[in-house]
This record gives sequence, structure tokens and C-alpha cells, in this order.
Amino acid sequence: MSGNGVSRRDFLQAVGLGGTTIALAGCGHTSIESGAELVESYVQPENFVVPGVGVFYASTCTQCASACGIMGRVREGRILKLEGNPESAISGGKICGLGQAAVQGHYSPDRLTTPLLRDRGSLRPTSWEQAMVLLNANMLEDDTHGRRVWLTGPTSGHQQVLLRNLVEAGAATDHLVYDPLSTAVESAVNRKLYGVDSPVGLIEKAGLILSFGDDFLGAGGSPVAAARQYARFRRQKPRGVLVQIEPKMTLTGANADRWIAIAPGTEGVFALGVARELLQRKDFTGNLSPALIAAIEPYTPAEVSRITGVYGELIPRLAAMLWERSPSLVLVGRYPQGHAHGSRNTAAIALLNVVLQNQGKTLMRAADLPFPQLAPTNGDFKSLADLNQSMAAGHCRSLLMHGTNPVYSAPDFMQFAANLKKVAFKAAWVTEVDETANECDLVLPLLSPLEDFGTHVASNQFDGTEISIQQPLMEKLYPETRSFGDVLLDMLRAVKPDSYKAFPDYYAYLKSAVINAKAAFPSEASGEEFWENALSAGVLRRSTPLLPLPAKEFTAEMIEQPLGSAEDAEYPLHLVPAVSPSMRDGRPANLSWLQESPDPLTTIVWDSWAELHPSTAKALQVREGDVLIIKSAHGFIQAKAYLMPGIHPGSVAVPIGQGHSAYGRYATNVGANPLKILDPIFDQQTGELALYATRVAITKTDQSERIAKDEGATDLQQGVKLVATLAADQVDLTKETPFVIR
Amino acid sequence: MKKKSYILALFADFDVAARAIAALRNSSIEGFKMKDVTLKSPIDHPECAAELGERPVYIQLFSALGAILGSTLGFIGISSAQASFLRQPRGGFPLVPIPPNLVITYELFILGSVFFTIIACYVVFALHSVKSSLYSADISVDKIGILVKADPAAIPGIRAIFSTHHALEIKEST
Amino acid sequence: MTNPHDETEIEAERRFVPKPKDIDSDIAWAEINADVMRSLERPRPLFWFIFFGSLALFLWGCYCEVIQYRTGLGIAAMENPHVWGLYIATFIFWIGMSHSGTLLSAILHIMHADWRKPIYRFAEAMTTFSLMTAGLFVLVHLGRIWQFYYVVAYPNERWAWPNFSSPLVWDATAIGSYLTTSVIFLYFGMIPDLAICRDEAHGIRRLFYRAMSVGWMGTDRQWSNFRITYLTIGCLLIPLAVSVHSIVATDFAVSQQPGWHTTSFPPYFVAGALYSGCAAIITLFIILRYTFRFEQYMTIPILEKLCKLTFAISMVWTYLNFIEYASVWYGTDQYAKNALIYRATGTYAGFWWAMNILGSIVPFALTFKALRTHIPTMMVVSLLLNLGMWIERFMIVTPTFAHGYYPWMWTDWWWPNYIQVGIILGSFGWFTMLFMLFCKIFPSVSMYEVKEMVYHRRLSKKHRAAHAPAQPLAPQPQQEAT
Amino acid sequence: MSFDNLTANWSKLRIKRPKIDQYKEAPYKWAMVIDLDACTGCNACTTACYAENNLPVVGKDRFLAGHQMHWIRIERYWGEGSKHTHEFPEKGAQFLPMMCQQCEAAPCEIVCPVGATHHTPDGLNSQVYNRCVGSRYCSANCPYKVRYFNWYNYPETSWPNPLEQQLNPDVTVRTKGVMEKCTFCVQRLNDAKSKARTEGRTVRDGEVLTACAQACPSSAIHFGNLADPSSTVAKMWMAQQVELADFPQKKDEQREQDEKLAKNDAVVRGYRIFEDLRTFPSVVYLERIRSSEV
Repeated sequence: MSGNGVSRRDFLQAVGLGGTTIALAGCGHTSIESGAELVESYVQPENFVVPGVGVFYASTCTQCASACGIMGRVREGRILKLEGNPESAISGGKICGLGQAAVQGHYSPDRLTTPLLRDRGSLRPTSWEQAMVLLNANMLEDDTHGRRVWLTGPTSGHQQVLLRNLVEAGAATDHLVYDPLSTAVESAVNRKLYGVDSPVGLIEKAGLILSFGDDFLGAGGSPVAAARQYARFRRQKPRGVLVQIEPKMTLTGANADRWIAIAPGTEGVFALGVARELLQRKDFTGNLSPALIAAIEPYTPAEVSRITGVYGELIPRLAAMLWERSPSLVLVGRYPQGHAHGSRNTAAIALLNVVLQNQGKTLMRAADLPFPQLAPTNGDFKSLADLNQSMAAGHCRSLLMHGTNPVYSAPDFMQFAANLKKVAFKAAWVTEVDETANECDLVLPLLSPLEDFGTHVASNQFDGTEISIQQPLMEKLYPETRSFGDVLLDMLRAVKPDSYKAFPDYYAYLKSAVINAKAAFPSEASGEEFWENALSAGVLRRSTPLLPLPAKEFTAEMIEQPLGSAEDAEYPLHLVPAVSPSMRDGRPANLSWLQESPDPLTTIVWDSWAELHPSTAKALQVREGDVLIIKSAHGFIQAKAYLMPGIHPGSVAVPIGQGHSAYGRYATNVGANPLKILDPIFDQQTGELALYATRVAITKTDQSERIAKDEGATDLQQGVKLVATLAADQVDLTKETPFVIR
Repeated sequence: MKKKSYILALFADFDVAARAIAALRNSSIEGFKMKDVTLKSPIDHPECAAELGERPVYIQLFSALGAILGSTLGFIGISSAQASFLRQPRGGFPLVPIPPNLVITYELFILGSVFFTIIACYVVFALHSVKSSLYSADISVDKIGILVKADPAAIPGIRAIFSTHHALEIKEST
Repeated sequence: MTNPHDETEIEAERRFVPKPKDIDSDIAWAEINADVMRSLERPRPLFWFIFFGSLALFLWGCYCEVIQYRTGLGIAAMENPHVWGLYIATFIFWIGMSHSGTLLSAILHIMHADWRKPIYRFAEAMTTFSLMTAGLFVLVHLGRIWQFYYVVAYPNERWAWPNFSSPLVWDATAIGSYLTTSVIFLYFGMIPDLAICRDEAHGIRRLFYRAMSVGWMGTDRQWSNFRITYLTIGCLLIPLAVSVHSIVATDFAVSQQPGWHTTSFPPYFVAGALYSGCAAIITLFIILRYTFRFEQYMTIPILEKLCKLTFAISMVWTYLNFIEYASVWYGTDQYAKNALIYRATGTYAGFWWAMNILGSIVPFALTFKALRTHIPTMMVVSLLLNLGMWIERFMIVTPTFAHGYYPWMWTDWWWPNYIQVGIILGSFGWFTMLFMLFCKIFPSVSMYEVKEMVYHRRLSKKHRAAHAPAQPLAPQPQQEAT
Repeated sequence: MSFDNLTANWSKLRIKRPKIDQYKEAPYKWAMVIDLDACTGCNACTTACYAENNLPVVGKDRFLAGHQMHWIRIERYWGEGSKHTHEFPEKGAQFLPMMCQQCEAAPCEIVCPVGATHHTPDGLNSQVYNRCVGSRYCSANCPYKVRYFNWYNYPETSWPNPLEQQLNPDVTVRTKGVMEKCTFCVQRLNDAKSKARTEGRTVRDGEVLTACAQACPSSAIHFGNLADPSSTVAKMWMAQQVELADFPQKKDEQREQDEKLAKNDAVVRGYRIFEDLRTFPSVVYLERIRSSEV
């Protein structure tokens, strides 16, 4: 500026001139309409509109269950962009790509704008009144004609409370929570071991993290919080070391100091091998039952390496490091859980934490909220399986679905869609019509998460416990869309008019609920103020310290491993349905930003692909781009081959989330859905679907296409210093310029 | 001023024409000057034209002038344009990079020179255009013509000289 | 004459084989006029074939351009990092074509090489039209063609000027001057011939030619001024031509991409330009010679001289080409070295070898007299040389995009689609169309200079006849020719 | 007028830029530090950039044709294992967020025929869309290939109603035929600068962040004002001993010395890509660290 020497006065003059020109331009038009787009009224804007200035409002991200606090940038009454909310201990002012894309879901061109009713076979627009009449008619009766089931995705907060109240009030038989990518096996094991579903693993406190396929940086339970901890974990002294063991490289594996490919399902064996090494240390202090030690005994490095395919000398090395860099942390991800012996796999891995005595150091439990009814319900697969059975048997009379898309995510062997037809009354709440909605009799338009109120509680609470408040970031786009909470309240009013007449709408309900909860939070504010503060902060926090984690006694059979997996001549390869950080269970597939943001490891966009290890590909004479038919015992899908070094040679990985037959213009007819071809293999203890136990065979078709990917002709640095790598002992990050890691 | 009349003679080749011109110069006929004698030929023939005496050409001066003007304008124009424009891009400081200046000055040097040359040439053509109806298309084919502007009195003498030199054709006009 | 074609052809055959005959010193000047003027009247049917063929190509090109204009350049198979496609390569090719015209008309004029006289006129026309075509490519290449005038330095109230540091602006200036100058040069050199046309033509055409021949009377004053002016402009044109292609070379040499950032580019480009230009002249020489029955003027000895010239230039080009490789190979710039290796062994290796063979090996065909004097062969050879030169430009531009500094942006294979190819073919159509029109409207053989040529030969003949023993070593056109 | 400029400050006519300390007096010089050790390659920055800067979504076919428009891209390189070898990438993947490096001696600026891309007083390499004629020379000359051209008229196709309501009013929506690239979120910078000017101060450290830096969950991207020595970024540049317009960097020479002497004490890990091309980028990358103990 100094060079041009524009003084403040000139600047103001220029502005003034600009103003006049605008005015003149306005006058130039013959009628108001012709210049309408130019005219911006500065007179009495909406109370939240400051023309030309973006205002931030706190809310909560509902793209995944981690309930990150977000802030929406609102300008002229339009929500433009989402940022993280610094008030929130989960997001800490950061946000992931998935969260960013929520705006697109809100402005999606394929939003459902009116209620739809199935009429002579096809869905036709109807009115909310009729819809409510139908809902009440089908739900407010007894079970003589069959069960009346609510099926939702993972849920928490007051929405969950209302659902439960409905069940209690008899307005529904039960409320099932379904999550196709659930970690229910781990939760079950944890419950058995520690009495809590999800203990808190303190990444930043660990000297070494041994992660069995836990993609905490990518598609984990709370990626943003985990990434923030990861940054601290890497900067501590001595620098935290991350070792990742998994059949297919996840985003977390890509960031590991040491990534180890392992045969799917043998993670437990490896863990036991490490445990055995630890037990044999002279300085090992810890007491395990003799039965347990006996059970671990056979897993010598040689044996482990035979079963897992990991070379043996690594195991003592790893054990030594785990011990020396204590406190360490052993994490278990989806891969070990997704097998017939998933529970025992998981238990074997969990055993390592016990052997390393990590509880109380890096493995804690969060203090419970004083409001147990708000605590999150993480879904599982079993609930869907049970529902499916009763539907098949015709015991299900009406089914109401919200936040879930079982017709898409349920494997073919369940024939969910077919069984759904046996249900007399099916309704779904959606923002965009998806596969499930297409099968329903009544489809109800939801407010987008950016238009709605709500409260959420995360299951991963690393720092204190908090309730995240969700509030609208702009007026609703479509008058006919309604808040889910309002509908629930209406239904409740129909059952118990007197106890709910105090709440005209969900907003009033939430407000009173939050104000009633005031006592649990340190605040001197009056009720109104408290509510206002809660809204503007976006979170209600209780800075309660983490509690130690009592471990129950392991039993030998909990960790008993199968003796190797039988080779299958017909289906030689393991299918690894990979969970991608942006596509998750397929519900974000309608967001074009996520479709176009390259998969971190393959840089592929807008498609599904089959990842093969180069050696496997060579054996099958497959080159990149060849269209493969991936056939399991229960169906087949087509996908283009991509050569991926970071995968176990015995496996083929296909990402989950694509292959929608109806879900808006951006998701429809893109790629394939590997969930469809899964084998009916279930975890023996919990009955959860085994995601990673399916065996497939690959046949090459004659066609071959280019893959849409960001990667160029080479995947190496070709001698240019692009990404330089230093050995850990060469630098000391604590000596570097300190900066704030939120 | 007395009224002049013209006479045009066509010759078969340059030697004859040259001799005819020489004869004209040496003749004692009153009423015409050598500068009024014009040689018309289908091709350029300096030797023959030399017989007409010294007829200087000033084109080069114009070329030089054009070159100088063009380059000067080029240099100053570019420099000032740069100075005013690049002060925004370069964060407030005008800047005169030498290589571009040289390149563009060089181009304008040549362009200016060419323009001035051609214009000068046209001007000269205009100045020297002969106001006479006497013209023979044969000249553009293969004949050599000599056009003389003279007093009517002198015409017969000139005609005599031409015919002694085997002029193929002789035209007159007043 | 009942069947003029055959007669002249047979005549031609009889004359040229076995001993080629140069321009006959006893052609009557009237005959020269008649022959050349005939070219304005009634060409062979081949002319119309070529003309309408090229017109069709040009229209197709326009169609492609319209699509590209409406949809955006993406439709023309341009992409990151191949942001230039073929347009720039073809642009250089056309600029190159334009140079040998200047070589023949100006340089040889100053060097008094009188064999140029029958052929320099169409060479000069070729210069002009290929320059126009090149100019078109600059426009076609632009993403916002409707804003092209931003590149020109025109006064405006915002004092927003082009960035004079950019080689593209140098290009604009240089090509602008070069085009203007060569148009002037072409037209000015035609004035005496236009006067002839004026005298021969009738009706509207007479008016046209009268306007064109600015009162040319062939007076001695006009001649002397004409001589000086022509010489001056010629002298000015030569450095201009050299500077133009050097500047085009700086488009690449000034940028810092591997394979472009080479100091030897300017001379290399100039050599390549003259090379392709000469090859193109041979092609057109043969076409005109046949189409307009110029066998008497565009004689085989002239063709031979052209071939010798072309061969010489091709060797210069080969040398510079080799220097470029050598200087990169023995240099310390690893990126440039990789780029060279990639050219020779990478995706486009086939083109690279083709270019070196066509550019450096094929011209040796010109060293055989039998081939030099055999017209169909020369047609093929000249076209091959031009192809080689086009590939050269392609190899300069494309591999650097495919294999530049940044590994992530390396591409396997890039190839243009029908839009780009269509526009390029269209440019060839446009050029040929203009050229054919020119030959139909203006005398494509300089009559007055052929006359001078004949005149001087006649003189020297007489001279020899006078004292033959005195100076047997006097330069004799016929022997020169062999 | 222009002639005045020529004659006015003749002393400043020939100044060599870039030069060391050229931003000593200047109020602003925006710069970045990207910690490759913290970067997890999660693509949050990419999406944030789409949201902030109105980047068009081009769709599969055009992505396939190489028409992607992401101003910041996460590059993934393999170390030992790659699709060409048959080993496993045991040290994981190597992620590199690559956006316009805002070079001090930018190859793109010198070649743009119309001066559509040029250097702003606060050290940004700016792009004037409505001056651009689309010669694409800048992209051809960019060593990092981070300039993206509007091959099609994306406003027609990329924001079907009501998606266009998401467009950021502070950022131009680019039409076909113009070049575009990362601007360091110049709209945010200008906003902050004018706010600061009205309060009679300069922008404070951390007051303004680019969209990518603000989103990055692992705080790998640091953005700030290099001209302000108290800012984090300036401190980091100093600590990493990277001098904006110096070649060769002293510490590189030092490092060579050390390697000669086989010294192996704590190394600074800051470097700039293609340092040897002397484009003097404004983005310093910090070397990635991996433990070799396992």
C-alpha cells in the first residue's frame, strides 16, 4: 500500500464514489424488478444479518457420531462454510473434510422437499397432516398385528430420549439402533473386561501405540479429536512411535513409523505372540492366571510368524519396545473384530493392554454424565439381523427408519429388501430419497442438520464430558421439511397429551430440558442466560477428570485362537471392505466434494476400485484399470483394479460407500457396494456380522478403463526432494518453535 | 508560362535508346531541358538511365529518420508504460527491465524505418509523376520509351533525332 | 492450340531429360508477359481441386473453432499439465515456414543470386500467408480469445499495459512488424508487374490493378527510387526475420522448464525455420510449376539450387540440434538431462527418432542429382522434411509437459482429439486457400525480374560471342545450372 | 502520467527483486510452514479449500481428462514399497500438501503477457481473473504445476440450484478461459487487513488463517505474517534457518559441511521444494520424521 501511497482519505473518497455509482446503476433501471438483484436493502435487515459480514454461530456436526463442535459462517442469512468450534473439547476448532461437506448436504439439489406417500405403487407428494394421521394410526396400537419398530442410526441426546419415551408410552414396540460399521464386538469385549463400552485411549500420553487396524486418524470413532492428540503424541519427548498392524493400509497405517501387513484374522495370534514375549522378560511384573499363561505359551515367534506371515524377529523387538516405551497403548480397530472369532481376536489384543498394565495410564474411562438417558447408543448389526428375522417371519407390522439405510447396507444374503415388503407400514425420515426410502410407504422430509435443533453426546470423550448443542445455522430452505424432534413430540402428544402439552415444539422441549440440567454444570447464569450461553458456546462442558479403569480377570477361552484359517481353493482371496474416511457407511456419498476429494491412499475419485498387491496382480496378470469381477459365494461386484503396495497379498480391498442405486445425482450409479456380497459369517460370541471374513475369487474381464485419480504416471519422488524423511533420533521436536496445537 | 507539348518515341533496345538520349543532350535544339527527358523501360536499366545525367535519390535519408524516430518512441514508450504499469505488480516500484526494452526498441527501429521508407517512396512517385497522356502499353512489355517535354517549337528537331535513331514509333501530344 | 497441356508437357520432358535446360535467354519478353499473364487466366483443373479442397478444410477448422469457442478449451483435449496442446507447436511451425520466403527474396536479392528471380515472388507470398496463419494460432490458443487485445500495447485510461517482460509480448511486437514488413515488401516488389497487369487487363480488373500499381510508368526516376527502396526494405527485413524466430525461441528459452531452458534455442529455431521453409518452397515450387505451366521459368536447375540450399540448411540444423543435445548431456542440469533422456527413451521416443531421421538423414537424398532432378521424388522428400520439422516442434513442446519438473504431474500419454487436429488441418486449408488465391490474382512469377535475368544472359551471351577465348571462365548460367 | 512515474523516482527504477530483507519495512509478508510430520493426509484442507474458494466440482469424466480444479492437493508418494516394486511400504506413505508456493521470484509472473499474475506488496502471487486472457504460459512455466485452468464454463454446471447459495460472496466465481490458483485465501487477508487498518494497527498473529490452516486437524499447516518477527511463522522460519530470498541457504551449506565431518547433531528440518530453482517459495516444509527402531 505504501508504495501506491493511497491515503485513508483517498480510500474514503473512493468508497464514496463507489457508493454513488452503485446508486446510479440502481437508478439506471426502468423498474425495480429489472434491477432487483442489484438492490440490497440496508433498511432493517434480519436480526442475524449484517450485510457483507460473515457471522459465526456454534452448532454440532452430525456427519458422524463423534459430535464435533462446529461454527457456521453465516452471511446474508446463508450458511456458507463450517469451521471447528474452539469451545468444543472434541473438535478444538478443527474440522474434517466430512464435516465441511455437511453444507453440501444442506444445499443438495436433490433434497426431499415434501412428504411422499406410496400411492398405486409409486411415491406421490402428500401433506404432513395425512402423514401424521398415518403414523399415529400405524404406531398407536398394540402388538396384536405385530411389532412396531423404530430403526435408527447411532443416536444420543434428547432425540434418543424422545424415542425411548415413545417406546415406554407404548407408541412403539422397541427402538433398534443399527450401524453397518459398528464396533459392537469391541464394546462387548470391553464391557466384559472393564465394564464400559468404550474406554478412553489416551493417544497423546502413549510412548508407543500398537494399533491393530484402528484407523483413528481416518474412519475412526472421533478422527478430529484423535488427529489433534496424534499431533501432540508426535511432538512429545521421546517422540511417540506408531506401529500399525493390519491386512490393508488405512490412513492411520499410512502415518505409522512401521506398517506391518498381516493375514486377515490372525491379529490375535500376533498379539498373543507379543504377550508371550513380554511374559518371558525378566523384569516383567504382573500376575496372570496360569491358565492364561498356558494358553499363551504355544505362540512362539516361529509359530506366530507361520500363522500371521509376519517375520518372527519382529515380535521380540516389538515386545521390547512396548515394554521400554511404557506407558504404551494397544488399540483395536475394525479388522480384528470382523471375523467369526472376532471377540477372541479382540480379547487377545486387549490382553496386551493388561499385560502392559496400561489401564490407568493410557487407558482410562470417562466420567459418566449425570444424565444416563442422553448417553450415546452405538449401533450394532445384531439388531438388524433380529429385525430381519421377525420381518421374514411376518411378525413386524410397522417399521419407522431414521438416519439409516439398511436396504443399501444390508448384505444380499439377508434379503432385507424382500423381507421389508412383508412389513405392512414402512416409513423413513430422509433429507434425500435413498434406497430404503424408495421401498417405504411413507417418506418424510427432514430438516437438514444445519436447520435443526438437537443435543448430542459423543462416545469418545477424551477431555472431560460434554453435551454438544446443535442449533439451526439458517432458516429452513423448504417450508415442508420438518424437524424429527417435532414429529416425535407430536406422536408423544398423541399418546400422552397432558405430559407434553407444555412443549409446543422440539425447541421448547430442548430449552426446558437444558435449563433443567443446569445444576450439573458450573454456571451462575439464570435459566434463560444459561440457555443462551449454551447456544452461543455450542457445548455444555463438565471438566471431570478421567477415571482409572479396573480390569476384570481374563479367562483362557476368551483369547482362544483358531488354528490357522482353512485355505479355500474356490475363493482364494480375503475380501476387505475398506472403510474410507469420507464415505464411511455410504451416507455421505451424495456430497460431491467428498466424491471429488481423492481417497488419501489411492487418490481415486468418483469410483470404487479393487486394491490388489502388485505381486497378487502379477500372479493374476492384472494391470491397473482392468475391470475385475469379484465373486463371493453370495454374489459378485465389478470394480477396476488398482495396484496397492499397502495390502496383504492374500486380500483384495474394495471401499465401502459407493454403489448406490438411488441417492441423489452424485451418488447414483457410481462404483459398487462390497457389503452386498458378504458371506453370512458372524462373530460367535456377539452374533455381529463378520465384515472381513468373506472369501472371494477374482476373474478378469476383457475390458480395461483408465482410473480417475489424482496420481500421475509415477508414485515415487524420482529423486526430487519433495517429502524428505528424517530418522527420529536426528531431531528433537520439543526444541522447536512451540506453537499451539488445539 | 508557355504551353508545353510532349513527344514519346519507342525504341527496340537500350543501346539505341541510350544513343538517342546522348544525341538529345548533344543537340543544339532550344526549348527543352534534360530534366524533362524521361526514360521509360520495362526493366530497371541504370546504365541507360545514367545517360540522362545525375538524378539523385533521397530515400535512405527517410529510412534513417524513421529508424531513429521509431527506436526513440519505442524506448520511451515502453519504459514509461512499464514504469506506470509494473509499479502495481512489483509492489509499488516502477521497473525498467533492459532486455524487453532492447527487443521492442529493436522491432520498432525496423518498423519505423520501413514505414518511412515506403511512404517516402510513394511521395517521390507522386512528385515525379509525368502529366502526359502519352503512354504505350508496349513499354510494359518490351519497348523502351523516351518522353520529352518541350516547347512546340522544339518538337520537330527532337522528332528528327528520334527518327535518325530508328525509333519504332513516335507519338506527339500538346 | 488444341491441347496445350500435353504439348507443353511433352515439350518439357523433351527439354529436361537428359540435360536440364535453364531459363532460355532468348525467350521474347512478350512471351514472358504472355506466359505469366496466362497464370491469371486459366490454370489447370488441379488448381480448382486444391483450392476447393483447402477451402473445405478451412471450413472444417472453423467449425471446430466454433465448438472450442463455445465450450471452452477443455473440449480440445487440453488438460493439466498439457496446457498448450498442439497449438503452440503448430504456431512455431508456421512461423518457421515464413522464413525462407525472406531468405529467397531478401537475402538472395542482396547477394545478387539471380536464379531466385522466377521463384521469390511466391516464396514471399508464402511468408506472408504463413505469418497470417501463425497469427491465427495465437488467437485460437487463447482461453479468452475475445480479450486478445489485452496483449497489444494500446493506450487506455487505466494505464494497464501488457507485461513487457513476457516473451509473448515480444512475439506480438515482432510478428506484427514482420507481417507488416513482409506484406509491404511483397506488394512493393509487385508494383511493376501490377502495371503490366493493368495494361493487359480490362474492366473492373483494370481498375483494381490500376489502383494497386500506384501510377507506375516505368520512368527512370521511378525505377531508381524503386531500386533503392526495395533494397532498403530488403535489408531491414533480414534482421527482422532473424529476430522474429529468435524471439519465438525465447518463449521457451526464457521459461525455465527442463528441455526448454536452452541458450542455443534461438539459432536452432532460426535454422529449423529456414529448413522447413525451404522444404515448403520446394513443395509449392512443384505444385505451381505444374498447375500454372511455369516449366519455362521454374526450371529444374532452379529446383536443384533450391535443393542444394535446403541440404546446406538441413546440415546447419542438424549441427545445432546436436549441439543442443550435447550441451545438455555434458551440462550439470540434471532435470534437463532427464528431459533429454525421456525424449529419447520415453513415451514419445518414436517421434524423437522419427524427427532425427527425417530431419538429418532424409536430406542426404538431396545430394543425389538423380533424385534432385526427379520431380515426384522431390515432392515426397520435401513433404517428408516438412513432416520432420513439424514433429520437431511437437517434440519441443509436448514432452516437457508430460515429464516436467514435478513428478506428481507426469503423464503417461497425451494425444489431441478431433478438435485440435481439425483446427490444425483447417490452418493448412486456410494457408493453401490464400496462397492459391494469390497466385490466381497476382503474377506469381516476377515478370520484370525474369526479363532482367533474360536481358543479362543475352548480354553475357553476346559478350562471349564477341571474345570467347578472352575469358572462358566467365560465369555462365547454363554451366552454373549443372 | 506514466512519464511522471518514469521520471519521478528514477533512483528506484532498477531495483533487484527479490532481495534479502526486502520485507523489512513492509507491514505484511504472508508465509506458511507445513509440518509434514504432523500431516496425516486426511484431505480436510482440500475440502475446506473447495468450501472457501468456490472451487468447482468437475465430475468424473473431467477429472479423468485431467481437469481437476483443487487448489491444494494432497500428493501421496511411496517410499521403499511402490506399485513398481513388490515390497510393502513399511514406513507408510508420504503425504505432501501442495498448493501455490507464492514464490518471491515467481516463474509465472515474468511470463504472463498481460500482467494478470503479479506480486502484491504483501508478497502474494496474485491472479487477476478479469485481466487473464488464458495464454496458460504461467502454468507452462510453473515448476510446481499448481495453476489450474478453467477448461470449461464451470458456473454453468458445477452448482445446480440451490448449491450456488453456498458460494462465498467474497470470492469470484471464475468463468471459462481464465487461470486460477491458491491465493492464500486473499479475501480473508484483505478482510483482516482492513479491519486492522480501521483500528489503526497491523494484523495480529493468528488473527487470520487460510481455510486449510484453520481446518487442519493435526495443526500441520501454519500461516502467518513473516514480516512480523513475533509471529509464529516468522519464528519457525528463523528457527529452521530458512531465508526468504537467499540461495544457497546457509544451513544447507552447513549441512554439507556436517555431512563431510560426519557430524550428526540435531538437524533443522525446514526446506523448500525446488530450492535450487531459486523461485524462493513462501512455503517452508518441515521434514517428516519416522522412527527406524521397529
